[in-house]
Amino acid sequence: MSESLLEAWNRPPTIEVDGEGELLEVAMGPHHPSTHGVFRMDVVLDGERVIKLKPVFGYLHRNHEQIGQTVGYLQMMPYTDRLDYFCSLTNNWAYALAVEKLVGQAVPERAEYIRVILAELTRIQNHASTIGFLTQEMGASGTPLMYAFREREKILDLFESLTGSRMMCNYMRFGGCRVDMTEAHLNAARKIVTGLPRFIDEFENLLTSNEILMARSQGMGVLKPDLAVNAGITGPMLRASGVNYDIRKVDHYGIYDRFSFRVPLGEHGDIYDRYMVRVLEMRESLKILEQALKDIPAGPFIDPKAKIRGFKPKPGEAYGRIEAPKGELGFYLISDGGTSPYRFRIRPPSFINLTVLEDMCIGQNVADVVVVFGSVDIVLGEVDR
Amino acid sequence: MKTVEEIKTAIETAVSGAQLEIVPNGSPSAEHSLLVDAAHAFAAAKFLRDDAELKLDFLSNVTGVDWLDKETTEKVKVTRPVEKEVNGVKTMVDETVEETKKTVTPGYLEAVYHLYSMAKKHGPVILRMRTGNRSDKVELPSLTPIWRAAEFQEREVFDLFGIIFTGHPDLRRILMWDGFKDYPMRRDYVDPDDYEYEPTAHDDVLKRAQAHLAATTTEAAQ
Amino acid sequence: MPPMTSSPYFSLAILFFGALGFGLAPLGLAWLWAHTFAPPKPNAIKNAIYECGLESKGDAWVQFRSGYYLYAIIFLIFDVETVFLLPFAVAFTGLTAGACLAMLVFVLLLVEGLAWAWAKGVLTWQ
Amino acid sequence: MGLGERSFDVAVDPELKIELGKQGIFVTTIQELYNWGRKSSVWPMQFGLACCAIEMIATTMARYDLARFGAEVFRPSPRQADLMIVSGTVTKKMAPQVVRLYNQMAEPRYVIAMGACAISGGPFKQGYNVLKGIDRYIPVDVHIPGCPPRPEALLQAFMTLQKKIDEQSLTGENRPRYLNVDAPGEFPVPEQGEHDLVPASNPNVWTVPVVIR
Repeated sequence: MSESLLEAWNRPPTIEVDGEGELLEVAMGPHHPSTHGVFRMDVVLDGERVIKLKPVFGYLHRNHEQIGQTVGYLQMMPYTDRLDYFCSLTNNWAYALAVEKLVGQAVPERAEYIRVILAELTRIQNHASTIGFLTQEMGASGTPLMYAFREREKILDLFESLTGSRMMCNYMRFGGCRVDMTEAHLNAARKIVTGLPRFIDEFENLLTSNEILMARSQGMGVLKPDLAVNAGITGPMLRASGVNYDIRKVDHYGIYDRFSFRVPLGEHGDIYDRYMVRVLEMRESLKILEQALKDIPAGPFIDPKAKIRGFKPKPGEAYGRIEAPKGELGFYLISDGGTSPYRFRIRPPSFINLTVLEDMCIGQNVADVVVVFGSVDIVLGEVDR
Repeated sequence: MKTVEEIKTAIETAVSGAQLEIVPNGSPSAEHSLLVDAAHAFAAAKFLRDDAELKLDFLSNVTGVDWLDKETTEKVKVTRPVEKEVNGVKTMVDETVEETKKTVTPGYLEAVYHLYSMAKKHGPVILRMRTGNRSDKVELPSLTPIWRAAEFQEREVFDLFGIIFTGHPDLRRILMWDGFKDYPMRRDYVDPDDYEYEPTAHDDVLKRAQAHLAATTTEAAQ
Repeated sequence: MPPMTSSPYFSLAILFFGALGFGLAPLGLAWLWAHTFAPPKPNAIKNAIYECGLESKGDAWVQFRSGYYLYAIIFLIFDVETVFLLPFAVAFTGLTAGACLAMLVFVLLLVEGLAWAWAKGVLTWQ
Repeated sequence: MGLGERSFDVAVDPELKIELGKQGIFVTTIQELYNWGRKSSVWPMQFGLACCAIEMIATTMARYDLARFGAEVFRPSPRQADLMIVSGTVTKKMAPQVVRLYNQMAEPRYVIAMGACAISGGPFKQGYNVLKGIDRYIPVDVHIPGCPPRPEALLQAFMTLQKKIDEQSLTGENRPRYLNVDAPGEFPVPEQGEHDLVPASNPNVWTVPVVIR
């Protein structure tokens, strides 16, 4: 990478204004219908065009990391549900993976299968909700969101009967899961999985060839592949720019190697590609689910000798990461031999995916900023931690 | 992928004068990290990104860690000449005396970078940088010009730990409000007391509740 | 002077005042209700400009780009045109060929104005 | 009972009302009509903070359907809303904005503190940036415990709020805040000081809870 590349994509492009009209400073502030929660963008406008856009964070900074350093390892598990409150099971899995790496804990076969099944179900309901919110920001006030939430309710029913809570599952433990997935749960999961392809087809018929969606999203918020890599973008946003990097295939964590599934890639890196990548990822998750539900083995759902409560890992550190629906979610734990980690760090995919928000929005109209922001798919609990 | 030792030698050859040190990692994950001195950190990082064989083009995670001053007391045998009465004659006899020696190793702030390669699909290489001490020498070179991913994360480390990243394009507080003065994630930070109420109060919440009770009763007494 | 009730516009007047009353009566009732029951309690924060929960800095009355005025002027073409086309469309069946020709000339004149503006590139937003 | 003497709180004799109802005659007082109108169309403000906001959205969706209570119109601007659902953790950085939004809502306005975080800081109580409950700065009408409370709990909160609105009297001593002149209409917005919010709480809305053992 040449020297010039160092500066080229380091700063967002600036537009020189020919001084005709005055610039209007607007705060699309913490309380704004389009910001998925309490996120603020200070936008400088020249009429309708965006000249500068400065994101402001911290309105939901709930101090996960400081609490993580005071409470024990196990007591931190319910807090991980509240990080990305759409996908509590993948958060649990990432934290469990990090601690298992820290203490060198093995996970039995059945627990791995249960983890894959629940993670892929979480991915499907997250992508469906994201597309629902994205189209709502494009003006389809609520109809696609109703479809997405109708499917999400079915999946949440399964989570509730299995883990006891709809959104805050607190299900994984270091070395397996808290409760076994009985045959009834597996049949419920099979019923959901058989119903989902019809839902995705219905969703695609409603949205994919819709002119308004195409007009509002094709060519908008384009993200170049090398800027995406350098800015640490991960998840569907990165793959929509054409970079083939899916941690399920790179790190080979869990038992993803046993399932045959493809990683969808986009070409232009615009909003329509991000929408398509999420729809195709839902279909790939379905394939994984079918294979996992078919050959889930019997056996212990947790390693009987696993130490769960009040254990003291040897001094050392570990960084465990998984492919969360929003990108690479990682937990970095430094232990000094105590019952709670010395340093508890969360690598938030949504927070880092917002690094290039300004690059994508400059020069577009204000209405498109809302759609570009929706396509990044962030959750404030994880952004501000 | 190269092991940490090979990467260490590779950096030393590429960046002349860089003092590197391997920090062992006690956990079974055995991801040892490379401690780089602040002066050559920028050049070493740029080498790691541009090297054809490593190509670490993806900075996944930037973490701030606060290591407090450590007081280590150990028993040490010291031989010291002592005045002794030996059968009526004062002679200097050196005698081994057991003493507890308190050594205070100064604390420091640390920035940990996790590097991966999206091109070659390998990693992680963990890079560590340490500041002089925890009070005045807290500058570290910013790696944002090399990896744009570090921009927000370094601002967060500055906001919560107080490490000043020189060369960062826009170093402001990111999570706390701008008027906030102290660095909340440091180990010695005491958060303000605002009537945290707990029906079954314990340890510091109980102490604060008793302090409030005492304050209100004395107020009532006046 | 014929009695007022027999003139053709009388029913129109009743209709008009009826509509007006239907519109204003609830507003009047609401104003009366609020006036008697709910005392007004304005304060500085309540009357401040709402900007997403923050204090709004700067002023919104800024000078916009000139491109916007051109858009407004071109909108005028369509607006005026439809105003004139309305009576024409209503009485269209009973008109002679000459009236149609006159209206055609009128429409073409305006379309020619639009074509000139389009050619000058006013419509394309840079 | 002409409009002259404003003694509306003389309720109608219940048995008489039922008797007349059987004959098809409907008797009511202006206060009942007024409260019935207001409670059946409480418009909440679109104000999601954290995880509870997702449960709030799930409540408005097809399965739990908040529309049955006349409250599915979520108004983005505080000027058109009369209910603020504080759904999620109120951090110290967000507290001034929440109080300013409450002030900018038109009277009569109500607050539902949804979830443990809005009531008392919830699981994040030890956080340095978390406000220990929104009732420190603004009066709260309905509290919903839970983390996050289920959609049914939010529906039950709406029923509680509707019962509360129904019992409001137009005149007399216990008439609501917005109806009597000397009740405080303005709730001061806290400043963000160097270490904490200044003032730490609004004295005439929140008092220190004294634990009586």
